[in-house]
Amino acid sequence: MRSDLLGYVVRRILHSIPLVFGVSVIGFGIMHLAPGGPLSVYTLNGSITAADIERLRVSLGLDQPLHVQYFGWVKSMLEGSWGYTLFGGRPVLDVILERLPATILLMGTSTALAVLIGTLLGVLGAVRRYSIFDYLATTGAMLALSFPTFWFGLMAIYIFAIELRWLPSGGMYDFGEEGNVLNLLQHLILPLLVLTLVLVASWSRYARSSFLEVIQQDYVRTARSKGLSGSRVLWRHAFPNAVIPLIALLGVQLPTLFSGALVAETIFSWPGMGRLFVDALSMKEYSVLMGTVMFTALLVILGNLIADIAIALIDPRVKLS
Amino acid sequence: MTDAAIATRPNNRSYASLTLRRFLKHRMGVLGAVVVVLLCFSALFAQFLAPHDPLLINTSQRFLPLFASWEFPLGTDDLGRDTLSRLLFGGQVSLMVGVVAMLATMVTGTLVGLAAGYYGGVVDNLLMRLVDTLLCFPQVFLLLVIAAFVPPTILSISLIIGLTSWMEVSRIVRAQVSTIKEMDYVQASRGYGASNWRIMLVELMPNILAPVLVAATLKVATAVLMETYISFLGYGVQPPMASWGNMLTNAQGYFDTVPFLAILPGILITLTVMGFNFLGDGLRDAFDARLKMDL
Amino acid sequence: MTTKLTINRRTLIKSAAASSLILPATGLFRPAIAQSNRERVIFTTNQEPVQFNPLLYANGGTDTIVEALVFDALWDVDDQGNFIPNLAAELPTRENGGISQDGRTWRVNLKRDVKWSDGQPFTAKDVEFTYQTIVNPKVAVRSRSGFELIDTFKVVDDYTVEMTLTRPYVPFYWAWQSMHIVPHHLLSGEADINTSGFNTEPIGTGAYTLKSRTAGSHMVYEANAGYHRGAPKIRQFIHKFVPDQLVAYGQMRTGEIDVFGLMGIPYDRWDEAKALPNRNFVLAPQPYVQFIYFNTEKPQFTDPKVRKALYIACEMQKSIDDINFGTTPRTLSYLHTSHWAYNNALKEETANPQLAEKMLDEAGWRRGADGIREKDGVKMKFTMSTTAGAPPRQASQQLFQQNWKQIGVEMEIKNMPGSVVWGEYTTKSQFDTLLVAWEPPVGMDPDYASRCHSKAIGNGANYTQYKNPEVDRLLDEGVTQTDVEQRKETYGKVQQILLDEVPFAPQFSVVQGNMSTSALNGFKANQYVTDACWNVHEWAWA
Amino acid sequence: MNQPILSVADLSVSFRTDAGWQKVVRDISFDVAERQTVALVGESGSGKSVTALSIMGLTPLGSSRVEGSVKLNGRDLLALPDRQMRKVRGSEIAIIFQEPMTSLNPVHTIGHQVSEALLSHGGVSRTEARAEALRLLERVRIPAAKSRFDEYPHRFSGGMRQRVMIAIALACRPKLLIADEPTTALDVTIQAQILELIKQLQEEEGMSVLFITHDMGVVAEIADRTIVMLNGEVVEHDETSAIFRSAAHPYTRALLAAVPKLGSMTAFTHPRRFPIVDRTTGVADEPQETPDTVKPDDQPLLDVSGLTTRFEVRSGLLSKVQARVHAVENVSFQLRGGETLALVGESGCGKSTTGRSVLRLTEPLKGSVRLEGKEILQLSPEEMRNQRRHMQMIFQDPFASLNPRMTVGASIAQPLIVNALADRTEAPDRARALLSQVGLQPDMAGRFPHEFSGGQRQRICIARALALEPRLIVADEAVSALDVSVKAQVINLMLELQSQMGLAYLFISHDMAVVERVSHRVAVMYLGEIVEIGPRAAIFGNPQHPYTRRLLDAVPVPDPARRHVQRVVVNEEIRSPIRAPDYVPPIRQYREVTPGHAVVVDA
Repeated sequence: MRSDLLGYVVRRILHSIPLVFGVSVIGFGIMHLAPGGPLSVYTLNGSITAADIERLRVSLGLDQPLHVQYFGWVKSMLEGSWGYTLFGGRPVLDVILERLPATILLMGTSTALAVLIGTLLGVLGAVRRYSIFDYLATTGAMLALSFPTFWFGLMAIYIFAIELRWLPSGGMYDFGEEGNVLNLLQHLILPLLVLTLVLVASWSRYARSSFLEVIQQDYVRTARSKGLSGSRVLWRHAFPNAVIPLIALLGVQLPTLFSGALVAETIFSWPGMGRLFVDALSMKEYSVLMGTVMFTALLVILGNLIADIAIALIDPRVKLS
Repeated sequence: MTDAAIATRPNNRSYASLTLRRFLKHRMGVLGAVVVVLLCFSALFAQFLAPHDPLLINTSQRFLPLFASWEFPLGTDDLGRDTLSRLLFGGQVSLMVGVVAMLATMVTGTLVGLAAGYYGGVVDNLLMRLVDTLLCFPQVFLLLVIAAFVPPTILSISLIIGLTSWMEVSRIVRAQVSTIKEMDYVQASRGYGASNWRIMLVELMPNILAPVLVAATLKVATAVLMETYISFLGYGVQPPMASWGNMLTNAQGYFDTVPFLAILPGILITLTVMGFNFLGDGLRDAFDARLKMDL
Repeated sequence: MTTKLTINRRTLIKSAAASSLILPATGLFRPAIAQSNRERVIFTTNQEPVQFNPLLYANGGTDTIVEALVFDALWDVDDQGNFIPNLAAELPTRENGGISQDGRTWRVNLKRDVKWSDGQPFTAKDVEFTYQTIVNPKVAVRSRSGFELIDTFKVVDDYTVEMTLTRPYVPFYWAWQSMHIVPHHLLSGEADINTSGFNTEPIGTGAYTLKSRTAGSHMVYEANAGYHRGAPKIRQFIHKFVPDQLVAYGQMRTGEIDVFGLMGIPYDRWDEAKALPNRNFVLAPQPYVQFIYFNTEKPQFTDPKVRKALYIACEMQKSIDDINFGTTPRTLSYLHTSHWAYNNALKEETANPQLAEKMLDEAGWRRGADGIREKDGVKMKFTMSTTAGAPPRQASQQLFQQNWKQIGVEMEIKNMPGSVVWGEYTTKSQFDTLLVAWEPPVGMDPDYASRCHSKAIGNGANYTQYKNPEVDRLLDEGVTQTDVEQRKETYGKVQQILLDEVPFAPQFSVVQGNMSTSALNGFKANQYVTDACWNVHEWAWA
Repeated sequence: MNQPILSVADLSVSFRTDAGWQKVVRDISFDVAERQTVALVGESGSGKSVTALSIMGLTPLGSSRVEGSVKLNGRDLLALPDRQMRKVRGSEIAIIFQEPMTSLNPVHTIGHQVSEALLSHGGVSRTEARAEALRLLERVRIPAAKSRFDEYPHRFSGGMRQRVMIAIALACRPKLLIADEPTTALDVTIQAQILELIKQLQEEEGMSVLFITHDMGVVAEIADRTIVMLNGEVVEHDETSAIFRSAAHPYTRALLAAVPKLGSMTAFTHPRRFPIVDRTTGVADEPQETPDTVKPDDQPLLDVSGLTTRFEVRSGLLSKVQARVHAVENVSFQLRGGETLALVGESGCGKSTTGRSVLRLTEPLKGSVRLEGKEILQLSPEEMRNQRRHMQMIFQDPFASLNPRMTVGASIAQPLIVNALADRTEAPDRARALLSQVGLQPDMAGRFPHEFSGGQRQRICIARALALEPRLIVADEAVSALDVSVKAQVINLMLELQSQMGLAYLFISHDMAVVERVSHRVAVMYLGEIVEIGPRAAIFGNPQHPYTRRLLDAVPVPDPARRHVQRVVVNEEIRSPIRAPDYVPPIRQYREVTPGHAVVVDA
């Protein structure tokens, strides 16, 4: 462990500040400049009048100029408050945090699985280039990448939940089974299958090309010329080098992962952040939308940061100072 | 590549023919190209191929099953419209969205990447920070947020998809440009007095065309997918116009009773995306292939 | 005390989130649910309640479940349309002196031994506080419908309140039926009721108390043993969220859930659902009627004759039969045909394109070179909007589009996201036509002033901008009449005029197919309310 | 002669390409005896590196095919299963590669990489391996080897990395060392160090060496026997001295004729063409000395004075300047019409930056550059663009200097169109004329760069530079990347054009032997500064500055007779011109040795 790592981390965090700021401006801008607004939900209530809506606009602070609303929001963010939901009056952070575990569980498991399987497939494909296995794996990955996730999900539900009745079609637990790991696993299988398939597909492609590139490097030839065994060349010499760009990619891929989770959560009624977002969207619940967007952005930045640190630890060429 | 290899090489006339030859060897790429051509053909000539008006509602014969009659080979939907005709016209819409979105993506991405890569410095810094920032948003988030607030038309949907997916392209272009602008032939053209515009257009653009073209085919694929995602979540192309995405959404309600209403557009989407993906993959290999002869 | 605790908890969570990503395990593990099927009832909706304060929720949907379970109103309305006293000791009427002879003063006597679920007694102060909250400009209460007529509010004693209205208003019952009473002792100290912790940890006088909530999954309620109308017979009420309608229906079939309410069984499954063993299929008429709204200020629609022609060109019955599988009854008014005030004399012209063409010709709209009708340079071309992504409505739109095309009228479907179409596009009357399903504005009272009185243009809900002095007069009269037969006649006339002039063209009245397990007694439809748990305290296992 | 250690017989190697299997090595046979050094010589693409890799069994699996036999001490390596071949690799045969920068694994310490070689062949413990590795690093003369043992490769220079590679190769005391162009990527002084090191180690260890190179000078220095390869075949195979004395094959003769020899120009005052050897007969012509092309004008064509170019190294949050690269520091020289001034020096000495700064392709910090009396550094971008036609540049890499997506005709015509010297109808004709001027067929104008060889491309680049009829051409290592015979041809062309058109060349090169052949005057650069400048004869005949001498001493001499002369090699690395931001460069004094020959006075 290098002592200057801390300084490196601090600098990387400082570098992220403009990013967070940019995300907030763009997020806020898009949401508030677009037509329509949260008050439209009230219109659907029979007893609402135009006067009621005008009054609500004032009492919810939506009548203020955009920049005033923005700076108010920034100010409360800086004070540590993520604001309150328009329609529940609940602290936004509470709302997000209570959904987080489900999302982390789904995303974390699928990512871990995908990275494991994908890397393995990629390495095998790269080592056995042009073999039948490589050909099948490449074609299979392409095919998997061409499925619309939700369609694949629907098909999975149709086959496994409706026709065969092997697995539950959605949710996280059956009733009264909260905390039952076995029950959770049953519910996890289908969404995991759908999410992981796509991830494995793209991940195996990345891993394959990264390994392909690395095993053609001079230092791998050097390692072979030393008379090292094939596995040692692969895992000790090629692997760390091939994995460096993959780690960076994992950081960059985080947003895509959220996108996938959003779709999977919608199809499988998984009580995570993605569904929270979709629900908030239909009501244009600004504070929740901003909260989720900022939260994801922060997670993405954090993910990239962790990736960078991991790379710095593996790759001695990264300058820490 | 070696001199010897060049000497023995048959006289190729241009990069294009060289690339084409290489591409034709790529089996999956050719398959992709065939699929894409067929799909484009069917979309372009949907008017002539479709046996029925895709919008004609005839509720007296709804939910006709697959292969039940010659009149409706692929059956009918919940309003008695001919599925085959709707699939053909839906393809038109889906592909149109794919292509227009791709164009928007490529134009934006290339311009931004070119400016950032060529001018460097502050311009580069600002543009790439913007790109970083936008990349912090999961694309589906961005897409939905904008789609949820903008009235959906083919054009607006295409533009929304295009404007939320140009960032990677700009990164690719920027990386290419900043490599190529240091190449000696670019230096040489500066050396004989070429202007910035000329360098960008004549020297840089043709040389980044290959990755841009590859990215473009892959972007059509993702754009077609994205349209279905938006439609699936209810913000896509609006009826009565059919798109594969909204056909799928519509079919959801009859998913367990008339599953083929969902299966058919799903298969076509997969086929399209796969076609473009394979095509792009083949092109990438055709453009990139370096002969690693002199080890 | 509650406030302080809440703040502490929030601060804790925040600091936890800030320092690391320690996840609150509470999201995964929640108190156990009663194991015995007879101790609990599982009720399903596709959405999750977000606002548990009955005064603050935005739209009557799932949030009404919390309202019905945890809170009480002064009086309820039963499935026959009769008001039943709840927190009020009896219903104020002219006969019992609760309402003054001029109809302006309402005196309400409250029940005496009602307690909030935290043990505090319920008193007139709570009613007064509820009223003050409703009219408090800082609180985002969804509607003040009826309450803005209150001129003075007086607490006579602990169990009596007296209100004086600015004018006699018979539908005033509905104001207190739709707004449930919130506790003075918990909320009066809150700096900002909009963001109070009470909104997620509600305390009411109702049949059940909220025990726990698992985000995105379910809520658990326990019976309130001391409920003033008698302890509920089922110990636990579980409100489960199943986002997908079909999935929920599947669970209903397999018995995973006991009651399937509020979102309805898909129309195409009704026949199947009715035939299922051990399940009750409950036909639940909803207060909503689906209309085509014409913006009467647009040049195409200023002439009532044109609107009428457009209406009779539409194959309304066919749309019901083919799109809704014949499930939703045709109505010719803004009320269900089964509503006590429905004018049964209304007569329908069956879809008649020839007549429609003739009427349009007479009105001066003649076919142009392109086959589209026009008059004074204005083409009979317009858009129709509704929420994007609502398949049955889209199907109706497409049918109307086809019907109108035949008579030389071009309609373009311009559906938009809900947050756009129901925003200023609707409230500021920017649309050409809308396809909407709306309930009457004052509970289920036939009073329709806010939708079609000329005074309701701009600040009310008269989005069609319809003006008719005769209708105005009848509406003003209707709210002062206390005699039911008189009212029926008045509103019958209103319905006839509206059918003649068609500012909004009724398509059908909404019914839902709900289901319950046969062994569950008491689950009943009530067309006068929007919530499915209106009588939850009466539910019991056989 | 004793039993050969390595015996290669009828070796053929094919690779899978888009056009099917292609044979790149055809039926070659040779032996390497004990303690013998055998050189495998050939130009690029001759198959020499492929031969080395197939001996090691390192050709890519699946896409290559090796036939024939490779016997090591009588055992056929090609027949060995991979598991046993692995034991041979590293322990019996070791190899070092051309690119030291990429041949070491960046994520492992050098100590680890050396000891791994020891451990992999068993028999030693970790501590023993570590101790042995350290000893090896010391043997390859890595300064402070002990403290640098746990450093990562990126902290080492190219020369040092090559030493590490040698240490790895020596780890298991192989009987045969294959050195695949081990010095090609290195600077000339470093090359001398490495060659010397290999020679010494060979003696100490008693190894045989198979040395692969394209450089006849290196061959003469190191090899007992020489094998000449052409297009995958062996064309000549003999004692090194015999080959240099009386080569039989015309190709070998052509190769030898084209090798520039240091000291071969003492008898001549002006630059001189290379002899051209007929490839079929092997008969050479006798090149004439070029006529005097230097214009005796008073005013120099190019007058550079006090030219300084620095690059800032920025990092950190506020992009603070952390250091500066003093690439060009206070450089002054003059160049007359028709004259060739060579700028020589090793990598990083600032010679290329000087060339680019003169053309303002890199913006200099200060100084003055006058072309025919006109100050260039003061011109506006618009004026500068007009001025550029008088001075053109030729670059090192013939593959990177032509736009691959443009026909060569278009590439040549571009400058004409840009400068409005020809319209779109005339330009192609001019391009064709220029192509024939540089010795290519005019109808080649329609082809793309990838259809040409490196030498042809460099001719095209010259044609492009000539299109604007410049008076000055900056040739930045213009022939360095070319094979030796092609190099000779391109130099001949440049000399011809100089006498025809009176061109002035600023000839930037690290190759002293070539410089001796082409230049009128020479400037030696070191750490961004000119340390010595003067007429060619004076610099080569009477070098004053120690660095100039070191440079000259390091040049391999293509004369096998001198091969056993031990050379004095200073084990010093090339220093870097990166300085702290507050560094103030000292003011240099120059001493005039003879008129026109000046040398810096070291403080």
